[in-house]
Amino acid sequence: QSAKVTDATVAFLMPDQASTRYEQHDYPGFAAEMKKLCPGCKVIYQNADADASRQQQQFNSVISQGAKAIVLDPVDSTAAASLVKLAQSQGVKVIAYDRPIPSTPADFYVSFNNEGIGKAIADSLVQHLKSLKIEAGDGGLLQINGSPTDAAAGLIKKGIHTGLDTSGYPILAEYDTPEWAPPKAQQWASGQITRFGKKILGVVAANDGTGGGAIAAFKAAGVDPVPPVTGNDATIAALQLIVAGDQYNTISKPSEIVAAAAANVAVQLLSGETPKAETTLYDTPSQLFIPAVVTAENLKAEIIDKKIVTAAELCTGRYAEGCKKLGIN
Amino acid sequence: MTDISDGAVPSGELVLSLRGVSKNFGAVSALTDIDLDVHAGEVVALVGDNGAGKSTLVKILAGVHQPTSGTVTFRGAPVTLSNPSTALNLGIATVFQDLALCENLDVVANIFLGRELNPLKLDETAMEVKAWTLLNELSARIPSVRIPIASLSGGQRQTVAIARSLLLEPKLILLDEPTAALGVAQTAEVLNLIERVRDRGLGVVMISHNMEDVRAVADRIVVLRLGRNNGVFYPDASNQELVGAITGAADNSVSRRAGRRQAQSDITQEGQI
Amino acid sequence: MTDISDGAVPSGELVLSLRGVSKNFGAVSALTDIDLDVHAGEVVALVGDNGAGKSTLVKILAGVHQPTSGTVTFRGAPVTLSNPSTALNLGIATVFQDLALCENLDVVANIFLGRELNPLKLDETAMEVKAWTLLNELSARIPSVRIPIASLSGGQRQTVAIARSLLLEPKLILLDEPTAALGVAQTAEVLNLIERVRDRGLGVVMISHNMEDVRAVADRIVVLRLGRNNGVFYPDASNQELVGAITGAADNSVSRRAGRRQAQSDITQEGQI
Amino acid sequence: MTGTIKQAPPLLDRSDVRVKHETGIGGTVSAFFERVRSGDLGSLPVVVGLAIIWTVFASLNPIFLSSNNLVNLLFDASTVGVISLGIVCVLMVGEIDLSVGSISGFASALVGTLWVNQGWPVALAIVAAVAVGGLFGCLYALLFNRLGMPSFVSTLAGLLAVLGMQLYVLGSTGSINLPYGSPVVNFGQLLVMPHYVSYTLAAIPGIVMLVTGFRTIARRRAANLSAPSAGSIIVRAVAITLVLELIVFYLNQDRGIPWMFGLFVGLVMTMSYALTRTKWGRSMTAVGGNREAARRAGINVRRIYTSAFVLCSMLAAFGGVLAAARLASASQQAGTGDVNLNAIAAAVIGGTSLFGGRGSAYSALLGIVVIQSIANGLTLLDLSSSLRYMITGAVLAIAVIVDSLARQSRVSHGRA
Amino acid sequence: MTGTIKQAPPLLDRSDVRVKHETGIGGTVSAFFERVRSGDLGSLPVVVGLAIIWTVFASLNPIFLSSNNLVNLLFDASTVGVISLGIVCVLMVGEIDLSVGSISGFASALVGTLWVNQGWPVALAIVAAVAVGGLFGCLYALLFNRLGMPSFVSTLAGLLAVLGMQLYVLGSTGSINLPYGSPVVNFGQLLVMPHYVSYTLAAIPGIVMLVTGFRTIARRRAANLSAPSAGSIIVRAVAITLVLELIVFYLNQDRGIPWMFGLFVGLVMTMSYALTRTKWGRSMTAVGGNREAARRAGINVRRIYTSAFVLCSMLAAFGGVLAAARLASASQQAGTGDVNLNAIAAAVIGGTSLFGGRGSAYSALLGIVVIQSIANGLTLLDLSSSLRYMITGAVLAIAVIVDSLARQSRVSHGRA
Ligand SMILES: Nc1ncnc2c1ncn2[C@@H]1O[C@H](COP(=O)(O)OP(=O)(O)OP(=O)(O)O)[C@@H](O)[C@H]1O
Ligand SMILES: Nc1ncnc2c1ncn2[C@@H]1O[C@H](COP(=O)(O)OP(=O)(O)OP(=O)(O)O)[C@@H](O)[C@H]1O
Ligand SMILES: O[C@@H]1[C@@H](O)[C@H](O)OC[C@H]1O
Ligand SMILES: [Mg+2]
Ligand SMILES: [Mg+2]
Repeated sequence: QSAKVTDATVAFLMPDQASTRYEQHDYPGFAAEMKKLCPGCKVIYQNADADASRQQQQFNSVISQGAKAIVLDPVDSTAAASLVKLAQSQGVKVIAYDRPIPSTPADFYVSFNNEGIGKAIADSLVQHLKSLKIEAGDGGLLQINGSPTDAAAGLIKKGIHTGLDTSGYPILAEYDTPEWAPPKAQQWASGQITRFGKKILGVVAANDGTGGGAIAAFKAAGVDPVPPVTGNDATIAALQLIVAGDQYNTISKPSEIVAAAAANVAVQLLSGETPKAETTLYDTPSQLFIPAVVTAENLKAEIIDKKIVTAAELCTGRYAEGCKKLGIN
Repeated sequence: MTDISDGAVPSGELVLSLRGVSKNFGAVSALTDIDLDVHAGEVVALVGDNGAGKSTLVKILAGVHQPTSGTVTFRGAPVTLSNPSTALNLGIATVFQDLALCENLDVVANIFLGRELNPLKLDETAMEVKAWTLLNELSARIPSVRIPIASLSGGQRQTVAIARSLLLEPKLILLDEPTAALGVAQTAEVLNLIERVRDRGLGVVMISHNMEDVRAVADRIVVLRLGRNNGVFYPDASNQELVGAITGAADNSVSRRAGRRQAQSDITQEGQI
Repeated sequence: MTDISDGAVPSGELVLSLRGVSKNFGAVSALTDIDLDVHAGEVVALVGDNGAGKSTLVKILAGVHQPTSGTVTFRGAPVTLSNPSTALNLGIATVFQDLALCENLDVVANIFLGRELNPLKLDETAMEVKAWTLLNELSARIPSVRIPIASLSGGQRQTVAIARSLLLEPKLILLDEPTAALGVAQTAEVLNLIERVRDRGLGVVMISHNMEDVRAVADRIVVLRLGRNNGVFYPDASNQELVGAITGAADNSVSRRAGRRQAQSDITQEGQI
Repeated sequence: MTGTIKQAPPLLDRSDVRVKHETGIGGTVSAFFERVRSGDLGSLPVVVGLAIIWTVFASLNPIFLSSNNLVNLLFDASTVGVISLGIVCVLMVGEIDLSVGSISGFASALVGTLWVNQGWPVALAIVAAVAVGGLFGCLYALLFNRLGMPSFVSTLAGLLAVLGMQLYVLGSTGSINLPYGSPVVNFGQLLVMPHYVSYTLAAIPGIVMLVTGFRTIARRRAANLSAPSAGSIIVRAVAITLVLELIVFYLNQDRGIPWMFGLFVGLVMTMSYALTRTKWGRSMTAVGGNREAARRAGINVRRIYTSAFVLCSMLAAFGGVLAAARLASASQQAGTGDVNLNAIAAAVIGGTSLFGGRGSAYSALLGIVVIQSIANGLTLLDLSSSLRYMITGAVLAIAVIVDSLARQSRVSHGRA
Repeated sequence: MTGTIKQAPPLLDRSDVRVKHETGIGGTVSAFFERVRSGDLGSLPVVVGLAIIWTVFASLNPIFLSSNNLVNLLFDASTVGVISLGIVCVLMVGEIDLSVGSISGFASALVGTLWVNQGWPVALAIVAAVAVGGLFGCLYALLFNRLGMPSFVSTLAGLLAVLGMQLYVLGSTGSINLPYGSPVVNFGQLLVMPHYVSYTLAAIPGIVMLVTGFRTIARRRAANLSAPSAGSIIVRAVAITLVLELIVFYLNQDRGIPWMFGLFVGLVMTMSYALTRTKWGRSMTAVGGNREAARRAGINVRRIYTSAFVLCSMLAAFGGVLAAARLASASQQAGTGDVNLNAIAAAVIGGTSLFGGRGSAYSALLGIVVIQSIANGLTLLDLSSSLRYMITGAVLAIAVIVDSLARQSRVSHGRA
């Protein structure tokens, strides 16, 4: 066992604001675990606001500040290759986080699996439709992807296609939402509702924001009940929509778990240890967490009971009634 | 004309009085130590070479520029003309040399700018009637008062600027080369107008390079040279005197040209005879 | 003066000839059926009331506006003046009434605009020397040629615009109210200049509202009224005749004003006697 | 002087022999064609551009012209349209506000927090959000008037700072659902006018035109000024009423006219009145055309700038509230992306100049309808993102080419 | 006439008694203070603003001033800096290009595809990308010159269309890595000048100043014009050389000056020469100041606009290539986000007017250093995104407040 680090600088670089998880869960989780493992260590947090060159600046900057390990959630998975090279040439460890860096192996990769997420939400929706005995007939599904300029969105999109292509439900139309913007998703969905009307059996949306936009479009068109709509990220707003019966599913990302794992890996790497890898992805030793799909059925078990969100946060005002139905108090 | 020149100090109230006014633009001293008095019912002509500082002085009185030093007294009380609306509120109306019209607005809007009738529901008809009345008074030839200033000729614009200044009930009117772009008829009307305004007891400051016009309406002629006072004259002063004071030399291009032309025409006439 | 007025058709080459030129701006007919000839070594004065269409005519000749109909013949060949550089290349230099200077550039840059010495490595020293020479020729009083036009007085700007036009070797010079803002000395220099230029065999078209200046230098006086030709006069025409042609009435504000002043001064003089 | 007046023909404004005048209905028609010929068309070219866009989209997918889809379009147009109306104000005085997107997002976040999370009455929350928006306008005006800071820079700084505040306010929750079924969300998503209301409202412009038109005729006749013929006024009033009623009739085939769109149009008409028929509007135009001339005319130039900035940011905040109502949610992405650019572009496409002194409230209406038509039409086609961007760009250019051509002809006819 | 000349004092340009003139070194110094007092400061205020920013960031985190960090800053500043230089060109003529971000992204995608995927020689790929960039400029110029389409609209359409092309080109792959270790990537990431080169280059401005200064003195004396004193020229040349050598010395403590930054500064200096010392530059300024006056002076106004648009989009494309080299990747995000706004803001913050006719190539350099300093300084602080946005906005405002205050004083001293 080599000497445990006591005073190193570790950087935690996140890609964007589009998902609130990074600032609300990942970073706090990481910081808390680091505090536990290495109270003398310093954690630098940066968010690149979806800008690959800003991320490069941040990367350079944390190296200037003496970071010896960098947890990197790349804005652009391909472009991040050069960051890894740069770090390794200076003896700095890089832990790929959330999104992989395929072309140049980092020292470790810890993540939920984005492609897996895409497949999971699609599968869950398909299963739901089948269980309701809804025939494809001349109907089908809408697919709302993330930003066309976001590599992670590309992975989710790929996963959704894997899930849907063999489902028997055709994709009526598909849309890449610029900047993941919910109003854009709403506008597009409105158009499809006029186009396809009752033929829309469900919507696979790549995250909760775009899913919320689709729900708003159905509501605005007076469609009742709203066909099942997926999400991803388990934002409180989305959980509330699930409680209210407006959204079908989302993905619970108790990102604190992944973040804690990343902190462990970082400390091990800094201490000269080799962290235990469960699997290898893109030649990188990896630890992949399988995120849970959350629907009304398992919301209490996955979210409340696991203390990811408290009942008080979730069951405000008009959602109290729905909560009660799901057995949440 | 000669009936005024004998009294050095006119009888009316002292409307405006400047003492030791200077204005620097960076390293350039545009005005140095200027004194000037204007009385009610008096037309003071301000003459001087190009760049002598006449417009700068007018702009100081209109609140456009602030003097670097010196005092301005208006109707007995010292005033600070910190912006144009102060000057307008005191009753100082100005026609600027650069006209200061809004090219994107039409003639009516320009004439009434800042003094529109019925602020919450502009009375366009009344304003248009008044605009035509003012313009006709000035013999203006303007095809329509509903076209933007940008499509007017130089003289038409100047007429509009003059019409603007008649809208107020001012105590003092400053006219910076009001007839420079005007036709002969319009010039005559403006000179008439200046006389009428003077007779109503207003003070008038007029800048002009046309000595004939100056002599026709001015009660007193104040000469500026290179930003300094360079003498006060009366309308009966000779052209030679005035031009000498303006250019600062008895031997100047005007006198030389006059001399040459005289000589030439003598020769021609001799030849013809 | 009288030596020219006897020959109705001057001797020089016919530089410019307009036939039936009209220009409409939307519903306004600014010019209708204008004919005009200018010969080498001749000064043609273009006079008319405000808005008579003088500047529009000059702008057509300078390539700024295109005529709605009519033909322009320059040195014997019909030409289409589709933009200002065509006109400049033909040898038509223009001083515009609105001066058309770039306020953000300094005096030297404005004078040489479009005709800079040494395009790839501007020769600032040579340009500055030439600028001072031109300005001194015009008796200009400009504090520095290295300040932007925006901080010059009205007359100073006009001098710069005139200096610009002297830089070319033109065949025809168009001067649109060149002396409107000039001081007495500068006006005299410009009139001298016009005579020098004429003597060098150039054609000159000068617009002015000052009948005295017009009579002093013009060989022929062309009157426009409401956009139409309204007679050709010679410098020996009486003021009355000219003003009558310009205003379109024998009884006009000029004559009335003159009459009134005459009467008034008679009374005064009677009183004094 | 009396001579001049004696010579003048009966009508004060018809004394110039050089001007051609058309009278009566025939005159109106032929004057119209003369204007078309010389390119002086007002907003007609953009309308033509719009018609082309609509025809193409309709031929590609007939659903585009379904009244249901058009009603969607009107809902979507209203939110950014209100923001664009504020942009018209700052553009009129030759300034810009780059922060309208951020302010709209911040306002929606505020409404979400204050109303849903803090339990304020919704009206109070909206008023608070709009007031806070106004504060930013005050700040820009202060920086502009006192320090002469260019609005491009101050509002760029504002863009970033206000976005930070939006993220901060939403920090703990991410995004906030506005309750479905609440009046505000219903207003943003469902509420349409009862048919008799929309038919009545559509008749009003024509009536106003008739009444004011006849009053103007009477007043101008009395003042010895030329007046439009009664016939031409009637023709115009009837034409506009017919067109409006037809549109209303068509949209009433489905849901009908959204109240939110009615509100937007109401704001546009109020702003148009304020800009063209009040002293304030005259001063705005003057300041935008020639600031120094306006100052010399005694106009309180600073106050005018302040009013423009404050109005702009208040309308931006209000637009943000409407956007939140439309989406039933206040999110971190609200107001980001192309909200800024769309709001500014709508005003410019509609014909308001970026350089001040020229523009109209209707440009916001027209411009946003163009932009939303493109977006809406494209959602009905199955296109890849890359194609979608390319086509949006191309169609935008086409919509404006018609206008540019008309302007060209206007310039060459000396009407610029 | 001879009389006038006789009266004139010996120096042609010193004949006006109203102007105070300072001579010699003392005069230079006191003239400088007079200028400071009256607010006529050139770019000094922004430099002061920059100094304040640097002091604050350095006190918050000393690493900010480490030469290593500053070298990073220079690398990062160069890419958007080059784009901003193009923006200066279009702003000079009073136009805008909103599509520089997209063009830079498209150019990087082109280089990626042509070089890495298609196997073209890298130089050829770069030339092709820059040439394609230029084509867009041609198109904007055509729309502007022939149809009078406002550049705000045409380049907004371009922004979208070109982004679509970028996505299309990268379509199948998403993003393309530029080979690590290739000269281009080394240039963008690693290559710094050998120390002797940087010391030599830093001496050149001083030497040029001396040589041209003395030549000017000689020529002006010969032409009977006032000339600056030799002393003042020497003082200035020595001062600038000292400052530059000091900066170089400091940066050489770590890696040294990036060649890429050297290239950027070289472009800035070339552009500055072209704008101030050539007929073309004079025409650009004239067209931006008063288009009609420039046209009447016989300038081919259309050609000037074309040159501005083409230069701008070529520099944008070249900046995109540099950005790809810096990132060692051509991605779908390249050029999106705030590249547009940063490039325009840099030019404006550096002092180039949005309304044409006033600006300098150096404004791109100065402005981008301000913007990058803020970004870089903030990355050294541990801040949540919301705080970071708020602070960026506030700091940006502060950087410009100094300039605005100086301008205010300039106006009140009649120097505007
Ligand atoms: N804003 C300014 N900045 C710098 N110098 C100025 C400014 N305004 C005027 N000047 C200078 O002040 C001097 C006086 O100018 P002013 O306009 O008062 O002259 P003027 O007597 O009106 O001349 P003109 O008869 O030509 O109109 C000129 O030399 C001019 O260059
Ligand atoms: N661009 C334009 N658009 C519309 N009308 C115009 C335009 N330019 C000139 N006009 C009109 O044409 C007529 C002639 O104008 P012009 O400038 O030629 O007059 P002018 O004889 O030069 O008068 P002045 O002596 O006042 O300079 C005027 O009535 C004017 O309103
Ligand atoms: O959670 C999602 C994240 O995994 C992806 O990378 O970016 C979009 C987010 O919504
Ligand atoms: Mg003056
Ligand atoms: Mg004229």
